[in-house]
Amino acid sequence: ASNDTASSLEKEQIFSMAEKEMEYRVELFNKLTHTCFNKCVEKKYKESELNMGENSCIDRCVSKYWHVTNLVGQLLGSGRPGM
Amino acid sequence: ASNDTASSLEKEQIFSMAEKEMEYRVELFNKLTHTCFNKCVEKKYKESELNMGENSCIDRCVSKYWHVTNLVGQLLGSGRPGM
Amino acid sequence: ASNDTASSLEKEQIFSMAEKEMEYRVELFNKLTHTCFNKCVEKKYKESELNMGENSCIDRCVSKYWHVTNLVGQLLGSGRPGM
Amino acid sequence: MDKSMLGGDMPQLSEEDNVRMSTMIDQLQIRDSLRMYNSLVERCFTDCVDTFKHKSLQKQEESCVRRCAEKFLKHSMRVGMRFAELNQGAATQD
Amino acid sequence: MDKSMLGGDMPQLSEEDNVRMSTMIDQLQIRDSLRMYNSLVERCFTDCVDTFKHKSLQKQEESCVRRCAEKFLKHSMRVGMRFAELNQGAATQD
Amino acid sequence: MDKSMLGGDMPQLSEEDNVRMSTMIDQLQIRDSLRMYNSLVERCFTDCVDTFKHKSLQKQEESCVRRCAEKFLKHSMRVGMRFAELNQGAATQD
Repeated sequence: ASNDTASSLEKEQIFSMAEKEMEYRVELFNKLTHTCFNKCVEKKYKESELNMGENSCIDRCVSKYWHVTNLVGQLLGSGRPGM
Repeated sequence: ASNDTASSLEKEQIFSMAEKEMEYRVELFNKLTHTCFNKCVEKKYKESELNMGENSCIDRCVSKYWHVTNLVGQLLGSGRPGM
Repeated sequence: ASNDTASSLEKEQIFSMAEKEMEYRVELFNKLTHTCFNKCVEKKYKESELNMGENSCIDRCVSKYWHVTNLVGQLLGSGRPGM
Repeated sequence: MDKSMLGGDMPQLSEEDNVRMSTMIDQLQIRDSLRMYNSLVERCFTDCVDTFKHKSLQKQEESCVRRCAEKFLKHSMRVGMRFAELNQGAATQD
Repeated sequence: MDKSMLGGDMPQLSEEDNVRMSTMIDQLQIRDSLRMYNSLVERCFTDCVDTFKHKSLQKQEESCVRRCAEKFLKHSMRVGMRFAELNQGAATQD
Repeated sequence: MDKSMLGGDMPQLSEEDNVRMSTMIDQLQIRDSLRMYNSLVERCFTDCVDTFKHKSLQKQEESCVRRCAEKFLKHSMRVGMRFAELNQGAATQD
């Protein structure tokens, strides 16, 4: 029953913030994944394996995307490190 | 009052699953619609009618999209038939 | 405690409608912003300022987007003025 | 989006839960209609409006937008019919 | 997104409901800011980063990203102003 | 999406709240999986299917879709690993 006590509104806000934070991270991951796939992976799909060039491109792409996330975060004044 | 009894958490999960399932179907339908419009419909919009070529392209596009949904579903191991 | 009385379902629907309406406006604004950026802004980013040509393009783009929103709204029979 | 699209095998629900489920479906349909409206505007604007010498929509752009929207709606209805047929086919196969 | 954008004619609400409505608006703004952040990163990354010979961002890419983000934010503010004007115009017409 | 991605510093929660938080995370993961499924279908369809002379998927298109989906999943796993490393690095720096 503790769920419906006086502070339920505050608790809702906490859960709601946590939910938004998670949605944000999921969206970041999805955008990163799609963007780096577009940048690095050959689209004729002759192979189902990623080749060496694609793999190293992906690693660098993730790293650079992370840096851009931090950089834009600083500009927006959020100060959140890749988050 | 039966809504706030002991099993309310389980019930929430059932409703939440149904909601996600529906969201999934709506998103599938929307992506299918936009993708087949891009593949089949002439974008100069000289007519507001779909011509015969466009119509048969749309029918085949929907059918193929459905097959791809099933195929990818099998690969993901969901086994859900176009769902 | 008035929150959990008999009419709670109706109230939920009112809040839910207001929420959808707001989501709609936010989405409209975001699509408008991205579309007009694509139409009007030079993507080489040699400057961080918008130049005069870009600024007047943006103003006209927003105005035209608004008209298209109204026009499509009429066709859909919603009659909502840019809303 | 058509209500029948959302169908499927639902477990037995109480009267109260049925109301709630149907409210949820209505809410999803409202959200979907609003999103469709937004994406239709975006698509037809992007395809039909390309010059920004004027503040107001030119006749030619306006008729392009009209045809675009009508064509998309017809397309969407046709897709909905085909989609429903495939959904039913899948349901009967089960 | 500006709070005034969300305005409109709301029915008379109780104190408690007002708090709830305002909480909802705050929540939507937080979600929108986070989405804007994500889409700004995606856009500027896509437009500015094209070579993957290094793991770290090159000086040239970094300044491109900075200008891209600043330009987009200025653009977004301008659109917000114009949009608000049109919204108000529509409101007075009613 | 990996559960560890969502981690971070959570305040101390009651048993009941922990259940709720973990339910929420599960729900987000389900929603994310379904969205991923949809976007994978859309991507591989768009990249692999371009002729509409037949109603059924041609052999060549089918194998293209298979390779596309497999490649994307491998890509996604690799991105997940790199992303987790960067998240952990950021966490230790704090």
